[in-house]
Amino acid sequence: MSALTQTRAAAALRPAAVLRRRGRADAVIAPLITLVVLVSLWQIAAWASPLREDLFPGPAAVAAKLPELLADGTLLSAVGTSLFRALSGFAIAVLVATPAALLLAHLPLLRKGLGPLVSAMQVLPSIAWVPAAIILFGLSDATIYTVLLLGAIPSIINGLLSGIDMIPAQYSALSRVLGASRRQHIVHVELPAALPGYVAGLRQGWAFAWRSLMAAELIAVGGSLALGVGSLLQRGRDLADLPLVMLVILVILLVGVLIELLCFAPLERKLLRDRGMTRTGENHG
Amino acid sequence: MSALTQTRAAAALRPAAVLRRRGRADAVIAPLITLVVLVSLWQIAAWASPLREDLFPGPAAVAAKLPELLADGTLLSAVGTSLFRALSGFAIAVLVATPAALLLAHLPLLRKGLGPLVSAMQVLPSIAWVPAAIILFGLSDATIYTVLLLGAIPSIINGLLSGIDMIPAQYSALSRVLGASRRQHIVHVELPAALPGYVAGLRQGWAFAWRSLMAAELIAVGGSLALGVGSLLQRGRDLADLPLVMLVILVILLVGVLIELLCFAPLERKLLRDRGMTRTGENHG
Amino acid sequence: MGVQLNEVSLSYPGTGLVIDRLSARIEDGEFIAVLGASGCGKSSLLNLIAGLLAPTEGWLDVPDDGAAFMFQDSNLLPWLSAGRNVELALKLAGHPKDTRQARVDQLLELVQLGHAVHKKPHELSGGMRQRVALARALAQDRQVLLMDEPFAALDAITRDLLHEELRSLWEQTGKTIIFVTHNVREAIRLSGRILVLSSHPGRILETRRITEDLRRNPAQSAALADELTTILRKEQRKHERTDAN
Amino acid sequence: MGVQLNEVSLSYPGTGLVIDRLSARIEDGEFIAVLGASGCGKSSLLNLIAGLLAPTEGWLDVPDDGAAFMFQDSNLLPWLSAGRNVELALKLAGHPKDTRQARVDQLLELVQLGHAVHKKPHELSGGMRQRVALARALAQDRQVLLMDEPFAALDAITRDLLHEELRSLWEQTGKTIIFVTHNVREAIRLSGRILVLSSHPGRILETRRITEDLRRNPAQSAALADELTTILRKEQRKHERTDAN
Amino acid sequence: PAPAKNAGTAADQGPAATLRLGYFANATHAPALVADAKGILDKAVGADGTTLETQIFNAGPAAIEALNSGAIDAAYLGPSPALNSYLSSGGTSLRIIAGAASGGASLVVSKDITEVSQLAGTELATPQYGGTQDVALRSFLKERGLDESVTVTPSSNGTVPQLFARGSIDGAWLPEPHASLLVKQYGAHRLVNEAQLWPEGKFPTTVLVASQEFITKHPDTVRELVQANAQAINWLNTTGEQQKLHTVQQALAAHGGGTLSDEVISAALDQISFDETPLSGTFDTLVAHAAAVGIGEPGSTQGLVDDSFAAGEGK
Ligand SMILES: Nc1ncnc2c1ncn2[C@@H]1O[C@H](COP(=O)(O)OP(=O)(O)OP(=O)(O)O)[C@@H](O)[C@H]1O
Ligand SMILES: Nc1ncnc2c1ncn2[C@@H]1O[C@H](COP(=O)(O)OP(=O)(O)OP(=O)(O)O)[C@@H](O)[C@H]1O
Ligand SMILES: [Mg+2]
Ligand SMILES: [Mg+2]
Repeated sequence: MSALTQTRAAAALRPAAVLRRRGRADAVIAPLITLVVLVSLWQIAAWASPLREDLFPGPAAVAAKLPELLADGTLLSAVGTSLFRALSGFAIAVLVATPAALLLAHLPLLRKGLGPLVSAMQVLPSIAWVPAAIILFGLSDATIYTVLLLGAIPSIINGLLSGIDMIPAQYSALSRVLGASRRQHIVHVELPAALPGYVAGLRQGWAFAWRSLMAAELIAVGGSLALGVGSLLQRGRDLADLPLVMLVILVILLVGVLIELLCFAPLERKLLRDRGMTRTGENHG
Repeated sequence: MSALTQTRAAAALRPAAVLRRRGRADAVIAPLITLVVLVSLWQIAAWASPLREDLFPGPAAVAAKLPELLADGTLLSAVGTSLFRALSGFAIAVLVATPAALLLAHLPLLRKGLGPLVSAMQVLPSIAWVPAAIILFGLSDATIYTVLLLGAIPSIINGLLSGIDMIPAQYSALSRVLGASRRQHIVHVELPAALPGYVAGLRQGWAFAWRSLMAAELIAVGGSLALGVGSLLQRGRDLADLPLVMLVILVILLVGVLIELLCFAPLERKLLRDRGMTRTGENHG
Repeated sequence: MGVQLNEVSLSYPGTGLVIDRLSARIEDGEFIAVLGASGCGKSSLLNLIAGLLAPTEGWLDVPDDGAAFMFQDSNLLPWLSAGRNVELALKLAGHPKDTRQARVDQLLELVQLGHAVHKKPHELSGGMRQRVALARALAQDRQVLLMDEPFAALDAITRDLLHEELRSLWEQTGKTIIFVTHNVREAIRLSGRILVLSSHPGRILETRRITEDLRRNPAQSAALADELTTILRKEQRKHERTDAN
Repeated sequence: MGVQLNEVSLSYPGTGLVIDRLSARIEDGEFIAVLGASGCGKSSLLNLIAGLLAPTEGWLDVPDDGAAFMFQDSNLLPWLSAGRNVELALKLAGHPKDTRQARVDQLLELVQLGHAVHKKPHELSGGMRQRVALARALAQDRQVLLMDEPFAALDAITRDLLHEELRSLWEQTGKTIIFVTHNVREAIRLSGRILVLSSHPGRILETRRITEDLRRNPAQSAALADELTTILRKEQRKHERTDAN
Repeated sequence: PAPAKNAGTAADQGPAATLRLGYFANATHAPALVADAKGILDKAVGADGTTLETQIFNAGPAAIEALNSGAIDAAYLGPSPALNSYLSSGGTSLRIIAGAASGGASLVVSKDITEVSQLAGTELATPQYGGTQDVALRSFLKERGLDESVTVTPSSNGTVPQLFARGSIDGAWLPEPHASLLVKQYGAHRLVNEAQLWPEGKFPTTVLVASQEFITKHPDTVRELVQANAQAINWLNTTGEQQKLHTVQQALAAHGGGTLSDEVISAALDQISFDETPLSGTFDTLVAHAAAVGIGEPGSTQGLVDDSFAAGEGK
């Protein structure tokens, strides 16, 4: 017998509200600390690096770019435009992909026939769709949405499908025994059971949606199509304006972090907690 | 009492080898049928469409392009180059992402700090990395691999993380009780338990790897870097050669379908069968 | 509207023949107990009757509306609270929305879990989960009720209580109940007929009718219990001998 | 190297106090049975001893190398065959590779599952899974062995057999065994001391020593069983009354 | 409203209701920038009640795709995308209706290469495979017997400076302002000015194209567009250095392209000459060059240039 045992026990999962509250604070503070550390490292690297400043701009050079872009509203409107397109496009993608995945899951032949194609469409780069989309829809938002949807939908379909595949067989047996119709089975058993896997698929689908959007926004920089973040990034590249490129990267990262912290992480945490699981890897020692 | 009951019962899951063998044949025939149907639809659309032939080439026009590209070996060597890059890059990505995900899963603070960043990096378009990669590595395969890895790694990390999150808490309890060290817990319990979710993540990671590769291959279209499929696609767009674009799209789809049918689908099927689950959505009615 | 099995066989790919040409006729309103060694095929038999497995050979006849089934593991949906798990069964059985909550409360009271309506399955103890599953099986309200070791995880007191509830439910509703148990005394106490299954492969080894008189008579009950135990033990011995060969 | 609990309390966020200032001292080599109503906190108590939960208050002392634990649900790893599940325990306990297969076969024979070494958990019946879990718990070979209703899913014959095996294992190895059961007779038959837990919150209601004499004497055993049942029933009644208030 | 298979059946339908014009936010597109920014275009087409819609593109392929789909009617483009589209559509997609800019492409190399002969063994970049500069470099090398010893790496305008800065390439054949950017900010120098290689030093850099369908339906609008183009070019050629720079920079900034320094833009403007004649004679040479270095099929440029509108400008 020893004190060691006691420490082991104390380190175990403690079902206390205290821990959870501390966890919440961490979730905000930890990313902030990461941010500070990364920016510092970047600044040090910029000082230490033998590269010319325009090739490896430090945080200061990038920050100096900011007022200019903020002043004429370019940056904010580009972020607004892209975010609106990405969110609305993602919503449409979810609405299309979910029933499609359910169809594939319930019609084995359809899945055998189209399933591999869906996976293959995931690997098709977004710009492959651009010529076809422009010819069909011209220079309209429809073109941009087409490229975005073709990027996001296959990924969400695959996410939901693999979520459904992982449902324990006993839940299906339960559904049958309770006399659920196929629709009831889907609504009350299949979708909720597949939800954790589905959310993982949604997160990847969101990434595909956003990246496809960036590709679509390279088509045009202005005119009838509003300027998006993707156009801004391309402009920075074209003119070898690395501070602009970095700034856009940072903005995209910021948007990504915010979407993750405000949408996916809480959603996932709630889902897992509902099922008596934890998210943070605290489950072992 | 009625005959209906009996049909219901007969439609139920029948644990017979016969069914499985039929399933295998379907898995090859169904995609073939899909292919034939899609090509026919395409040909009909091309005939019926009022578009100029150079804007909407039919299967015949695209097929006519094939001998020429095959003759000088461009197509095959491009596919070979890209496939080699994608597979080797993907392998590296898996080797890097897996320990990274495990670290994040086991160090809660690290996960809180870097987790959102990893998700954010997923949404960063691959071309954003190109300037930095070029400055660091010039026109070498290292540049291409950098872009590919930065595309694939975050996705695989997230896949494995969500696989780990979904592990029932009871398995961790078991590990503790069996006195597993952290390494043993990971090897014997955590990784196998997370495997189905992990494979779903790998599939998405593969898609990211391939798409990032296509973006990376736009950096240079020949010269010192071997020509890849991505370069070929861009060349088709540059030369307004839609048959070439279509041909490349078809080749990418073909590669995607083959990878899915030869790698991911069998892998996933085996994993699920090991755990007494089925993949094909035959589990209900 | 009873259940009829006619020369029903079942084999699993890896395991081989588990149920071998089993025939039985269960009348409407009968209360049947199934006894047998662990792994002899009792759960498989219930799965066949519930239509969750198809027989490899033979045929069976069950009522059109299927059967209510209480699984051996509680099989609760982990994202629903105890109350909602029961409510789902009511909903899928077509109960109108406004009466459901009251019925849920009533059923959970019946299994002594009135206080746990809002608990998620992972917040329940093993026996509590089993009782929620029991409440859910009762909620289905079918003519045939299949129960796979419904009281295995319960303490003696709670079990006694639920025995009484189940008996009175059966008397009131005239349901056809088929239940699997490992407890010979439980079988005698509750059922009207006991089927003893052999193992490897599963056949009906013995059928015993339990009369009210026998049930009321402690000495006779004990004798029957001993007799059934001996039958089961002999069957097990036979296997040990065949295994050793 | 026994187990000592000192004023240990445990509460769950949603449920409140489940174990209330429980103190107990279990000597090295004791065979303890824990009885109590469903949901009273028996599994929680074992989790505390195994170090899987930390007490909200109080402290406890267990041997350095922890305890072997047989969970209430079998908790087998679904991707490993029965044999591999047992082997994993041996491996993690540090058994050298060359002796493991023989030990696995031996343990599975012990629980009557020699023929099922290569079966995956989903191909096993409920009782077979529980026996694999038992074999795995024995494979851990720790001084303290915690068992949560180890025989609940087994038929009477198999249970008798395993009772004997467990007794002789205890006699040979002098392990400290703490097991939870709902079967009062089982508790009397196996253990040297019985702890009866109250519920809401869990405290020790009664402690009874079982001597060899008492165990051998059927009449005395039956009397004790009745007495314990009465205690449990009274406790349950009390709650019904408090609940009704 | 994509063009039908047999476009051009519809006859003259008078002035168009809208003219949708595409161009890049780029120094070589200065005539478009000026015509748009100073309202020259608006005024020219507005007289007939035509409204103007402009569209800013990043690259030739997307502009061609938009033109093909009918999403725009006319565009300022580099000659090679125009040529590619014309040839691959069998001469039905578009016509060049005027010139806009000529000159302004150079081979810029690192300081230590001072003679063409020193190029042997180097690696040179071009902005795009099969593009104008790519073909120019390849045929330049071939004529000098250097095609075996020099690696040509088609990359993109934006990637070249980084490649050059870290020494991955020794130089690049680039259009303006990218050539000037390399010279002014990355320490390169001009080894060859493409103008030296052409008769009278003139070769097309930016041309004005319109879809054939639009030309057939709305010749009047096309004429007004060509006139506006000529006016803008006239303004560019007659305005003082400072004001020209200022106007162009402002227009660039308005479309988000204004992040290059005045120094670079002014050097670029010096290199480019603005000229509304379409330089019809050069296109066959371009095609021949391309065929000679094995890019694309030889094809006829007959009918590519329609200078009837430019001719009418003389009045
Ligand atoms: N999916 C399956 N695949 C292969 N074999 C199976 C499967 N399910 C059950 N079996 C085998 O069938 C036999 C009967 O299993 P079943 O679950 O019906 O037993 P049981 O009588 O309910 O036992 P218990 O009392 O232990 O619950 C066992 O030997 C088991 O190994
Ligand atoms: N994770 C949890 N969160 C909240 N409450 C819990 C949790 N686990 C158990 N409980 C509650 O604690 C009490 C005791 O549970 P425990 O599993 O210890 O009972 P038990 O004595 O093992 O019962 P049984 O004999 O039915 O297995 C129950 O009322 C249960 O609802
Ligand atoms: Mg069973
Ligand atoms: Mg318990």
